[in-house]
Amino acid sequence: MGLKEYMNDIVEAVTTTAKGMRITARYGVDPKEEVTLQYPEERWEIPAGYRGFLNNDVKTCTACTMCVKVCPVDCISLESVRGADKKMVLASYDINIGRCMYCGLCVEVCPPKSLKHTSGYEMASVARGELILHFIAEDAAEIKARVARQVAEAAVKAEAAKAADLSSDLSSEAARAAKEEAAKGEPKK
Amino acid sequence: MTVRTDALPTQEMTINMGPQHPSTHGVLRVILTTDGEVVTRAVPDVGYLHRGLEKIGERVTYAQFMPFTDRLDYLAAMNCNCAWAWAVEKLAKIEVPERAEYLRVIVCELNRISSHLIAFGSYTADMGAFTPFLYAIRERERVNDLFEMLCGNRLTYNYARVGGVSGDAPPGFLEKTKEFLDYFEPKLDEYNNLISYNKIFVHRLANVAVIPAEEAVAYGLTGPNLRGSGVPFDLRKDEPYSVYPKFDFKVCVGTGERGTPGDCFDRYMVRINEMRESVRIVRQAVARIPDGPVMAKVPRLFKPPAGEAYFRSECPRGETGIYLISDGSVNPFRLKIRTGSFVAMNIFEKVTRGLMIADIVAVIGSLDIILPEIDR
Amino acid sequence: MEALARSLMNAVPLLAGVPLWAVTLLLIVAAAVVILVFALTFEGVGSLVLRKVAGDIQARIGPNRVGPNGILQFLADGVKLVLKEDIIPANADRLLFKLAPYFVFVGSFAAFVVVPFGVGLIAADLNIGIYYVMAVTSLVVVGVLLAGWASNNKWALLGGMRAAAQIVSYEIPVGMALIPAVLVAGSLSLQDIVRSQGGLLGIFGWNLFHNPFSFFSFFLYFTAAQAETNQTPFDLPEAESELVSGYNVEYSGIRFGLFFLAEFGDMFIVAALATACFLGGWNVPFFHAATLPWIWGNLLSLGVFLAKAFTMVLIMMWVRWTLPRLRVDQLMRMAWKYLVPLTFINLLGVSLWLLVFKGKGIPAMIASLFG
Amino acid sequence: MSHDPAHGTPPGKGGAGASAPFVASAALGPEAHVMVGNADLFVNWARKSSLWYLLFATACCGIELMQAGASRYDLDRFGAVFRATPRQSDLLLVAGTITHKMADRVKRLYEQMPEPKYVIAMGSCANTGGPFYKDSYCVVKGVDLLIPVDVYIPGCPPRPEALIDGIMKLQKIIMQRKNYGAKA
Repeated sequence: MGLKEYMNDIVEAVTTTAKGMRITARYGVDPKEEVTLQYPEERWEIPAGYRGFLNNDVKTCTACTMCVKVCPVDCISLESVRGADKKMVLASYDINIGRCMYCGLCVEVCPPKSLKHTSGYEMASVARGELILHFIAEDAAEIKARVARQVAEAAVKAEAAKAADLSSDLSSEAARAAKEEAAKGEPKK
Repeated sequence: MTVRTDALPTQEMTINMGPQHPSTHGVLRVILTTDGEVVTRAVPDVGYLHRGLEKIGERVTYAQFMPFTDRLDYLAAMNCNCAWAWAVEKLAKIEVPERAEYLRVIVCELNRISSHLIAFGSYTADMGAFTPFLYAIRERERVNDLFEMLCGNRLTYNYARVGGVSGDAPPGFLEKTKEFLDYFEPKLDEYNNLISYNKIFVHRLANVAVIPAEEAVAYGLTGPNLRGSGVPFDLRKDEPYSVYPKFDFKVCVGTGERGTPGDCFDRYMVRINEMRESVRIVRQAVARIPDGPVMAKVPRLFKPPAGEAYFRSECPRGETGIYLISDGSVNPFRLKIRTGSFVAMNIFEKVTRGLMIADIVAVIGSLDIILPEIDR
Repeated sequence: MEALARSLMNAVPLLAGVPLWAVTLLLIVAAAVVILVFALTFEGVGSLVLRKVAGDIQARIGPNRVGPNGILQFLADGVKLVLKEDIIPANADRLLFKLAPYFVFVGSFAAFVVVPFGVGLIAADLNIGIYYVMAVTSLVVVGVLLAGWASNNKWALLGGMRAAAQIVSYEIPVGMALIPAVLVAGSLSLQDIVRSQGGLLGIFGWNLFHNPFSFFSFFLYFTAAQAETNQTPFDLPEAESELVSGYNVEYSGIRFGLFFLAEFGDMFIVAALATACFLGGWNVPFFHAATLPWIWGNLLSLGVFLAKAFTMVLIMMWVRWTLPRLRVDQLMRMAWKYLVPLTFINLLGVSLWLLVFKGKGIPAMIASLFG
Repeated sequence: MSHDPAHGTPPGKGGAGASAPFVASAALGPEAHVMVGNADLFVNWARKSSLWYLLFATACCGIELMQAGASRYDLDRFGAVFRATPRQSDLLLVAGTITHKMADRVKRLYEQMPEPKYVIAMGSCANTGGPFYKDSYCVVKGVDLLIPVDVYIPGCPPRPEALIDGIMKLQKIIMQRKNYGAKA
């Protein structure tokens, strides 16, 4: 190593270090360069299409199970029964946000647009069970029983209307069948 | 650098580096056999993040696999998204509207910037300078904001769709992108002044782990790792896809600026220069983006015809090739993903022989590996 | 101490019956406690300042939610560390493992004894002050090596070995870079060195401006001393990204806390030595602090000294947050190929200067030109 | 390390391991209880204000963890800095997927941390296995099957704000811990 190279090394080390230190000093001194967002007090404005936690408007949900089918991770579980007016009635609609991957596929396919991403993102919880969102507060079994009762009543009513023309033993059999159907609708639990 | 180890009888020791180690970029485990500080052998042990992505791909539908590609390379999720979309489109021969292709190119290049920023930042952090890492992440946050505005998520975007993209650019997105580019371009010079040409940094990287061009080709390296060795191979130029032929950009190669071509410094510098080129591409794309739809007509129950397709695209970590066999059903029959990081791991053992422990960190950083790509 | 004890006994009649050694002992203990409190406070505050400086440089804020503006952060850290479980790894050498942090801590803390904080504020004005500092801070390497060895962890062992090689190598340039100050003052006592930089030349009385060689000496000392205190870019013994945490990788709780404190203690010692030897120590520019009443003179000089020393500490932090880390062979090359020859050349230069110009510095010569 | 019911520490999660000598103060009478209460408050305050987390990132959430620690969100404001070694960390942030191959490493890391230690499961993978719950054959379906978890943060990955929210939740939990003088 020649002397020139040796001195060059030293000079280069000093100048490049000084250059770098000038930049860090500028950041250190200039308060405008600070980009910190003091989170609990200041918040980042969430853009319109943000894919936060899912929310299902159960009033407009038709229980078509499109979301369940499209979900790649099975985080949506849905139970429904056929109501008296032939429409599906939601018995339970749970989303496991601890398993959800927030891909938004379910929102895209939802026909009545009842399933939507909210802008919520904070839901730290102390128990794993808390991560399952229940959108229907009522117990699924109760709903099912109620709907089954309604169906049975409707069936009985329809049968009663029919019974006006038909023989009596037939109508009693129909009623029994309706009751059986109601019993089948009972939850497994 | 050669180190004489025959002078004194010494005992070798075996050290476990990882899976929890600050600079293995995740859960890579390297089994080091060292003679003091000198590494005689470094064997990578992969598989700590094997999640069976390819198997999952065979069990879900084509559309459902899109969010999983986000997790394939979470630093460049957009590139993986688009690669999957392009692959499926190639399989099913779907024409994609031009606006969608432009949007894909914009997001891909933006994501290349943000991915290279992490590569740059974590590399400097590995070298002991923590501050540039935070600067890099600060810039990356801006890209994340853009993506969040575009598709509603910061890291796992799920933006591309088979046949287009999930949504058009919201009003103001293109302006914000331009704003970001104007902000970002001078920062690159700042990084160069701050650390790239710092004497210590140069000395740490130059002439370390030299991969000659032939060897890089022989080992199947792709992306910046290959270009760092001086091979001007870029899929965007050499096997053009999407609308890349319409843009004017340069393929950055390592020139042996501060040492031998193919050393760590070259691989590092290629990434820095590529960010500049990506800025150029995005500028052109933003200026020329046409109007029109962003989604082709694709049936909801998408069933590509039986057949196979291999599509490769230039991701920040090299070629991401997707090999698909379809049997005409809703699921792929077979899915194989080729990733840049995995092949980079092959050469690891060869180039690290005789280096020091600190150089192992430098090599891992310069290959810019990411574990889900290796293990999948 | 004995002289002080004697004068104290004369001043206070209550102490007349007490034997001299007891008063001396009492004084020594009192001085030790004062220094310990100062050192701990400095080290605690130092860690906080380090984080604040890091925050500023890195475009963020740093701790600001613990206590008003984060000033209680170091207290929280300290209390937490004290109350942590103290783990000794199963196959560790238990005795050495326990001993190591105390070596390191004592090594950094004992050097505070000869730091000239003010006109009369020095615990022990040893006539071999610099020599003492060099010797005592070398205890750190023993502790670090013990820690690395006793932990029964290969990363720690590597860290310990690196530390041993590094600190032993850098002792030489550090010592050689300090000798110009000794030569100018003609004494090894730190208090004498500081006094020699007094006079009404203001900042031009400092050794820094004494002659070109002493000017370079300062920078050489500062660079080498950074290495001796394991600061980035020379933080190889604990290189976070290579050796996980280096020699202290297996330490938890208060034992780690001692390492942590010693780091800042070392930092302060380096800054204090640089101040005392090159930056005029407690000398107030254009003013004789010694002419003031005892208490005011001391307070003023203490303030000046701390201001200078803290500036140096800030610069060290600034360097720390800017530069990348050297590799171990480069570190050795830097010591033996660059710093050692340069410091020797410098030493030669200063000696020749003093010989040729009869001990006069450039400012003094310029001043004599103007009468 | 193991939970000792005689010391009255709350069972299970994270284990607020009280040091034994202080427990005796429970027998000192009512004044001591006030003191003990204050001591609890002080100790908990110190612990919650200085949550050093282990630099342990396996997958996507690790990037959000980094970004939370970086300039924009700055975990350092809460006194949370990263440590590379488990011996010096208080908080294990499980950020990312844990595979079966990785499982025993996670357990070992947890065991290497000194008491009191806390665990946050960040993101879907750590919570339940997340995206890989259904079809993957090699992913641990929730890190709570391996180690006790204090706080679960949903999100895939959670925003840095959500992570900070989780850490603040953990701080609240720490403040409610009874370390000393709990009824034996």
